[in-house]
Amino acid sequence: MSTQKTSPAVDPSVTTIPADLIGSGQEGSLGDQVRAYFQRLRSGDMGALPAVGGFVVLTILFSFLSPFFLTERNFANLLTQAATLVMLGMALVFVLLLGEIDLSAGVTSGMTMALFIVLVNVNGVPWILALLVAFAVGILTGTFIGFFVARVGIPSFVVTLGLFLGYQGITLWIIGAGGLYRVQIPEITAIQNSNMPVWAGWAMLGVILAVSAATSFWDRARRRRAGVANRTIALVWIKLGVIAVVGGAAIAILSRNRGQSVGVVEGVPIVVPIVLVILWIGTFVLDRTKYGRYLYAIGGNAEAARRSGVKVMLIRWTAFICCSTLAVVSGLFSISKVGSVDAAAGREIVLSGVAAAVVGGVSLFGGRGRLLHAAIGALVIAVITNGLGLLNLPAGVNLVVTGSVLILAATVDAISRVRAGGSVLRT
Amino acid sequence: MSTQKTSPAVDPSVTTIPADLIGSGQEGSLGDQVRAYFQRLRSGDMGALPAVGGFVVLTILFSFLSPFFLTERNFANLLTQAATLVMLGMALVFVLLLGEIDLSAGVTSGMTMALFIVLVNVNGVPWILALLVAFAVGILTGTFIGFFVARVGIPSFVVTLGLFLGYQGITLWIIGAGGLYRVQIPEITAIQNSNMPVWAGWAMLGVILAVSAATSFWDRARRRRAGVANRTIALVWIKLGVIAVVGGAAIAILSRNRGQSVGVVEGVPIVVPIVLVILWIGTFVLDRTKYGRYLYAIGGNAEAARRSGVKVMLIRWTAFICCSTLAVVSGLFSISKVGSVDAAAGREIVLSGVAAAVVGGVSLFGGRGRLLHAAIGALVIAVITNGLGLLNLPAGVNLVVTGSVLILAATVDAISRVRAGGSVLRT
Amino acid sequence: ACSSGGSGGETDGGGGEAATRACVILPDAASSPRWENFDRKYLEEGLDAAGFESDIQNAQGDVNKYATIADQQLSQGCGVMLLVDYNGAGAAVAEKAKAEGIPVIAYDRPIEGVDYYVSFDNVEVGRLEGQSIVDGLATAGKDPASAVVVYMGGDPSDGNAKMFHDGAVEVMEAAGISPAAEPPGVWDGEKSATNFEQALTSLGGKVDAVWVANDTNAAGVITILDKNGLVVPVSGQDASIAGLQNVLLGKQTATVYKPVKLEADAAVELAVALLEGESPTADQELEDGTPYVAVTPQLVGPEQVVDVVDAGDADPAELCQGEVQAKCGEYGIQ
Amino acid sequence: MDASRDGAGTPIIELEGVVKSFGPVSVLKGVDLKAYPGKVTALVGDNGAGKSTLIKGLAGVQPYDDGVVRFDGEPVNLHTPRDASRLGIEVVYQDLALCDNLDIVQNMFLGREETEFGTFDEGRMERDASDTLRSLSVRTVKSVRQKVSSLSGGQRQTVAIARAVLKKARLVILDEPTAALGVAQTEQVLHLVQRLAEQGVAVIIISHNLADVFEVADYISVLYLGQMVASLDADQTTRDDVVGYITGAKTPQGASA
Amino acid sequence: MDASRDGAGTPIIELEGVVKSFGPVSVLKGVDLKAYPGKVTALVGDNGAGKSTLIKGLAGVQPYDDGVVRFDGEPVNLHTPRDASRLGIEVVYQDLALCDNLDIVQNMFLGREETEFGTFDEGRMERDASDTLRSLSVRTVKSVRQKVSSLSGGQRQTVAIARAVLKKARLVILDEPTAALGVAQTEQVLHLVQRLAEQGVAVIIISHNLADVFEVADYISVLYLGQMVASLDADQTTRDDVVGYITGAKTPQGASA
Ligand SMILES: Nc1ncnc2c1ncn2[C@@H]1O[C@H](COP(=O)(O)OP(=O)(O)OP(=O)(O)O)[C@@H](O)[C@H]1O
Ligand SMILES: Nc1ncnc2c1ncn2[C@@H]1O[C@H](COP(=O)(O)OP(=O)(O)OP(=O)(O)O)[C@@H](O)[C@H]1O
Ligand SMILES: [Mg+2]
Ligand SMILES: [Mg+2]
Repeated sequence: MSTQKTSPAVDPSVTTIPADLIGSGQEGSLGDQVRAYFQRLRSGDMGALPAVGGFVVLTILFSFLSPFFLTERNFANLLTQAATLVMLGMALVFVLLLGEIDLSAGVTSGMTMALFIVLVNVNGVPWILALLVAFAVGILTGTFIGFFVARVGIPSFVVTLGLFLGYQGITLWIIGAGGLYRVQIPEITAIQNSNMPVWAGWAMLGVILAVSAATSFWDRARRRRAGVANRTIALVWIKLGVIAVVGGAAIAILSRNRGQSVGVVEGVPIVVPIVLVILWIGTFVLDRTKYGRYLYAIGGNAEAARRSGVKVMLIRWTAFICCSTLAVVSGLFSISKVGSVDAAAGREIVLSGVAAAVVGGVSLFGGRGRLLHAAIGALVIAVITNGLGLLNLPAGVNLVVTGSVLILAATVDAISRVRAGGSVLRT
Repeated sequence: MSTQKTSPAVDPSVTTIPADLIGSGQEGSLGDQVRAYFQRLRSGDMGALPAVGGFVVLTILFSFLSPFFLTERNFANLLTQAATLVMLGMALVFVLLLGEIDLSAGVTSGMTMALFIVLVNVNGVPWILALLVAFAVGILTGTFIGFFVARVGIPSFVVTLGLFLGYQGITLWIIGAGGLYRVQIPEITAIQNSNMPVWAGWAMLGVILAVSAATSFWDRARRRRAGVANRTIALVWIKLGVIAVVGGAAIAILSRNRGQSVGVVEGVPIVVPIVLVILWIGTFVLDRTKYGRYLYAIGGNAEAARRSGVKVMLIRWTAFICCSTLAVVSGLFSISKVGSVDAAAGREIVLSGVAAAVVGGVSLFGGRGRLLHAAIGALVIAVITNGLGLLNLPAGVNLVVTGSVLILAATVDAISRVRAGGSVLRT
Repeated sequence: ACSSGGSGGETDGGGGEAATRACVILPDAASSPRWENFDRKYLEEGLDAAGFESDIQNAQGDVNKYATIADQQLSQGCGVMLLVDYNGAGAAVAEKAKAEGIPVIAYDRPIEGVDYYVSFDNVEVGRLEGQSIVDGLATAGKDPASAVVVYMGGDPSDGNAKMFHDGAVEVMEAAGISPAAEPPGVWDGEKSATNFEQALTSLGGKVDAVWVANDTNAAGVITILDKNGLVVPVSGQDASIAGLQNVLLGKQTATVYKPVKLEADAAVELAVALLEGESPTADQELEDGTPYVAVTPQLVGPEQVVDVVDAGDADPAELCQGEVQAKCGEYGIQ
Repeated sequence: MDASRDGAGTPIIELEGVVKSFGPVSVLKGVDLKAYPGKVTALVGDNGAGKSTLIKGLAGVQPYDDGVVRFDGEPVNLHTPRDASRLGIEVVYQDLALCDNLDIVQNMFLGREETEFGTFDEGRMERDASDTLRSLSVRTVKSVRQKVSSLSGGQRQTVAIARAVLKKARLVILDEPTAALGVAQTEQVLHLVQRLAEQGVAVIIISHNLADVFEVADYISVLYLGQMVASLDADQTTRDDVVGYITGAKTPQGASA
Repeated sequence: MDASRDGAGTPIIELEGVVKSFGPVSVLKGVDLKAYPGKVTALVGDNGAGKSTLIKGLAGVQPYDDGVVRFDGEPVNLHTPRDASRLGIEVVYQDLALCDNLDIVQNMFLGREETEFGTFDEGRMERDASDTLRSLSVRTVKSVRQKVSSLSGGQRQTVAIARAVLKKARLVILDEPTAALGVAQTEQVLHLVQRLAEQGVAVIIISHNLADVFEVADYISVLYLGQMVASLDADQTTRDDVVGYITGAKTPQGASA
């Protein structure tokens, strides 16, 4: 029996309370579960739902405004255009969960990419090696920030603002006389500009379904072994069904020829599986490992976490490393999309990254949010740019509309949370 | 007797504890007070002291690096150069105290100034009237942000980021693409470019001393009337003495002719008394009125404030109005210094404003900080730019040095707080 | 920090030692690599060679910093000021300098109330860009009037972006071209790529030419064109490495080359004359009577890339990388 | 039982059929409660029975979903804490709700600062604060200007109580006021409760300590799983009876109104 | 008195001359304390006497400024909570210290999660958590997956206690564990304390409720203004004696080592 670790001081037999009084919320039929889900929603625990709602509203809006919005081609556009911001938003989640911020995430991606390209183009370093150097510098950057925030105790806003300035200087120095370098590595260019063969897209869906089913059943088996209730199995089938239908639809759309000019363009853009894999690994770490749990705990109550024996300093420190490292990936997506690197690379994007996370439902004060939320938030922001890009508006109007839609999307979020019984502070 | 409001349930006579057991920390001789002050410092309650330390260190450093740093002229330069950031930092304190942020403060100043100048230059509106319009728009801006943050409940980061984008668009529309308007109003130009007569500088010092003495003695009289201890009167004299000596020295320096070529340049720059008056009024409101007290209370524990009957929503809302309004003042200082307004006005400065406040000791999480702290933090950041401006460094190096010095200044702050027994979370 | 070399000639302002310093303010480091990489170098070298001290600083795209730098330079004393305007901040500085009796040269961008103006003509740069589009269309055998041309300008809050735009439009309009789409202007490769991708989508994937304001934006546009297997006329400026490579590869029709050295040398010559107390003249005048030393920009197609290399403004080792190597041989670049 | 109460006059506050749920969880399922001027009403019940939720509704902090609240016989709306304090209701919350960044005086006077010409009369507030604290037998607080964050658990609780009795109220509600208090301080608080009642203030006190409850209470109301299962006269019942109601061993009789 | 203790074997933990101050405020002025395996040591004292500060030092949360701590007779350094938990010291803090954004299971297992192949074994944790909670007589918690922020005061306290007794410890320290608990729950916790002692665990319990103290404690140590004024055998002293020491009415005798 595996209870031996539980303190023997606890003697369940002395109590008169029936053993099943304290449940885990997993009991009950499908109907109970669905009801419980809606009750959770009503009580304000909405997750990314408002952001999804915002996304849907924007989609409907833009599809009325432009006949090109709901085309296969634009769908592929959206995915590749959003990739950079999705990655950056996901990177920032690691520090936002702690209630910290990384204003330098953008310039970190810019600086490491400048280094990468200059190493390849000017110094003739093999690109794989140069990429490793770029990642190493990204990790070092996170280590540097983490040191000052977690060890020395400077507010992350100040440290990363300092780095935001400093890295602009370093990028300027790296880029030097050339000013602007072309990305001439086919593998890098392919990330955002090439597509997987059509069969590979379907294969990917198969893998996703298989992994999803495997983890679900493993979880159920473990719970059964521990003797606690499992959710009704119908939910697993429903989940797999939804993935199959939604994913299948997306892949079907992307598998059609979307070439408008010469040649056939079809298949899932290569960047998509990369993002999905990182999202899956990151979510796994945040949800199922001690590291992730401790991130949430520190964000919720750092002192409580410390008293529970969590290595608060170490976790904080490494969160910045995760952030900087994923920021390098986002830089990679960016240069693949742009095809060149200049001295201003990455300067503008970081506030959008934070906004993406916040719009998706990640709390700036720490302790609440998931990677998927940031990804969905980034999609919302990307769809604004994408849709407006089809409308050919003057720059000023475009800015005003972008700002307004951002506030509007957040309003949808805020109001749905309040309706659901959220904030009591509005007095 | 004025106790009648106290609940009669409280009957001090039933207790055997001597009446003077609970003090107010104001008892004791000069020596006791000084000792208590140093103990407060040791226990981590350092206020702006680390920032002042950073300022002194930077001053010493730069005076070694450039013979021009410690000149009368450069001292006057520093004051006028810092004015914009000082105002913006002070503006942001109002929202930072609540744990909120206003990313749009910079573009609010830019947009209102664009409006102001276009009204004057293009539409021929009298400048006083145009200025009133600019302030009205500033107040409206704060009302708008406050509505969404306090009433609707959107995170201020998102609202003000949306506004940050939107106002860039509006400025563009007001100014027109590539547009540029010169400031041709002598009164506005004078703020940053003219000086008070020498006698007026000394008169200002007199007024400061008089006001300072008056409030001190009024406070003492009220405390005496209430029958509680007063700090030893020596402290009042010391305070007045310090003001007289430091202020006197500053005014003496500014009263010398610092013109290098044609003409005499002397006197306190006009912007200085404006900043001082706003600083004094703001500090008065924050320290001595209910409004200020409630800002701190909400920043410390919004729910506790609400339960105490504080109108949390209203206070939050108005804090954004204060911020936007003072941001307009900072815009005024900026155009007076720069002499023109363009479509990008105010886009860059806001992060520096927040950094100024944080470096000065204002907490990003609310509840801690004073206007003076932000002002001193802004001086630290301004002295970096000022000193580096004398050193003739390439842009890249300049950026790197600025970033590093910023982190260094914050490190001084963090370490002095830890030494003093601060953070216990570094495990 | 201050040395006193030079002839110490008297100008109408500044005291003694200060009169030997030339104070330069560059606008930013982001909109173009030229300021930090070339202007700084050539100006410094030129002034040094003439025996004068130079104080060159960059406002990093911040008008407040611009004013601060000016203060700091003036408090050390200047014999002449060479200002590259940034969003209008130059005018107030010029006024201040003149109040101290210091002659002011507006460099590359016009500033109200200065003594001299040395520049490439930014409107001319735009015209050349427009010309390259018109020529490109002609080569491709497209009728300008019916051609689908997308306009990709620079950040509209930047005054120069407007000049490039005006020049280009002037030429293209004359040729009968009208914009099929004109997304919001930016100085940002990524945004430019996204904006162009969306414009292209909304044009049903059909485009005949893209007017782009600079090489950075052009690089983003070209990536999208590549992705769609399109090769159409694309303009640009700055003669950056990537721009030149794109030109050699035939992905970009031409880039406008502004030989910084020419402009810098003209400015140095003028500054030295002023520092030595002379009152130099110029062959041209602006409308308001300011003497104007004009330097001509040059359109660089594949054949002219070699000129840029010869002028030392591009390193052939950096240029002739990967797929470009073959082209370098073709166009005689080593 | 009701007869004896009618002797106490009309209730100052009267709850009827009060209902409150948090999302799926229904916490109060139709609760009635009365409190009389000059009387101490104890509210007892198991952990999680809904006592704090009940009084948070009275304080306007978490308004009820349904039910009638009568104050002095008039139906009133308690939607915000300001509504409650306007009626003269003062509350000590179980979770204390102090601003850690403010000092003792600032916390005690939060929302009711003494001013003179719009500016604080700090001296007067200091004096009143220290008078009130002293009457609560606080011994280890050195200065009323100490930050609340540096206080011990009991000291914080004393500050919260002092805050509630600082101004004359008509109804004082204390949610486990003595939980963290020492022996002497507990005694002082119980005295204080009695003094308040003598002055005609209505007091509602929540406590798990039945000894304390029987010492001060005139009436005892027992909440069990969100329902009021008993309203008893303190001098006509026993500790065992009350424990029976609390644990659910005894079931409600007719007396549960 | 010491004779009777020697019978209890060597102390598992022994503090000698422990000193702690916060800036100007000297809170612990040279305190000695011993706790023996299988025995319950009660720590009592007035509000602000320094009890919580004393045990926070033992927990490594706020290290002492000076003094010696011996564990099993060996001097040890307690600089972080990890040092303490490595020695088998489990603590229930007065201010509870739970993460509001996590649920009950997550809080109870924080820092000691059950894993399998590096990933959480949620089922096992759920089961252990609900077993432990049930043994503490928790009645109103519906699900162990409830967020801690939605718990009542007593429920939170129960979770904190359950957390401390979940794993076998050598020394369990409880800072006012029953302050917010109902009658039945208090009883269960006192049982629990006795069961722990029977199993040879050393227990230090802080409480203002002297009835509870006398029910479970073997030894009673009294802290007065940062000094240990008495260390008594519970069965050789009386409530009045202890109250005398707490309030300072009685002054320390020779026995205060
Ligand atoms: N915000 C909330 N969301 C969901 N459930 C809540 C919330 N607040 C309280 N509850 C639940 O309501 C029930 C009653 O809580 P309440 O705090 O009123 O209990 P109490 O009687 O004061 O208990 P205690 O004696 O422990 O203080 C508890 O079961 C608690 O879990
Ligand atoms: N961080 C701190 N800064 C300054 N003083 C402090 C700090 N923490 C505690 N104190 C002071 O130390 C003294 C002892 O506090 P402690 O919390 O140990 O008391 P306690 O005996 O646990 O009291 P209680 O019974 O009220 O919980 C108190 O007077 C308190 O004001
Ligand atoms: Mg309660
Ligand atoms: Mg305590």
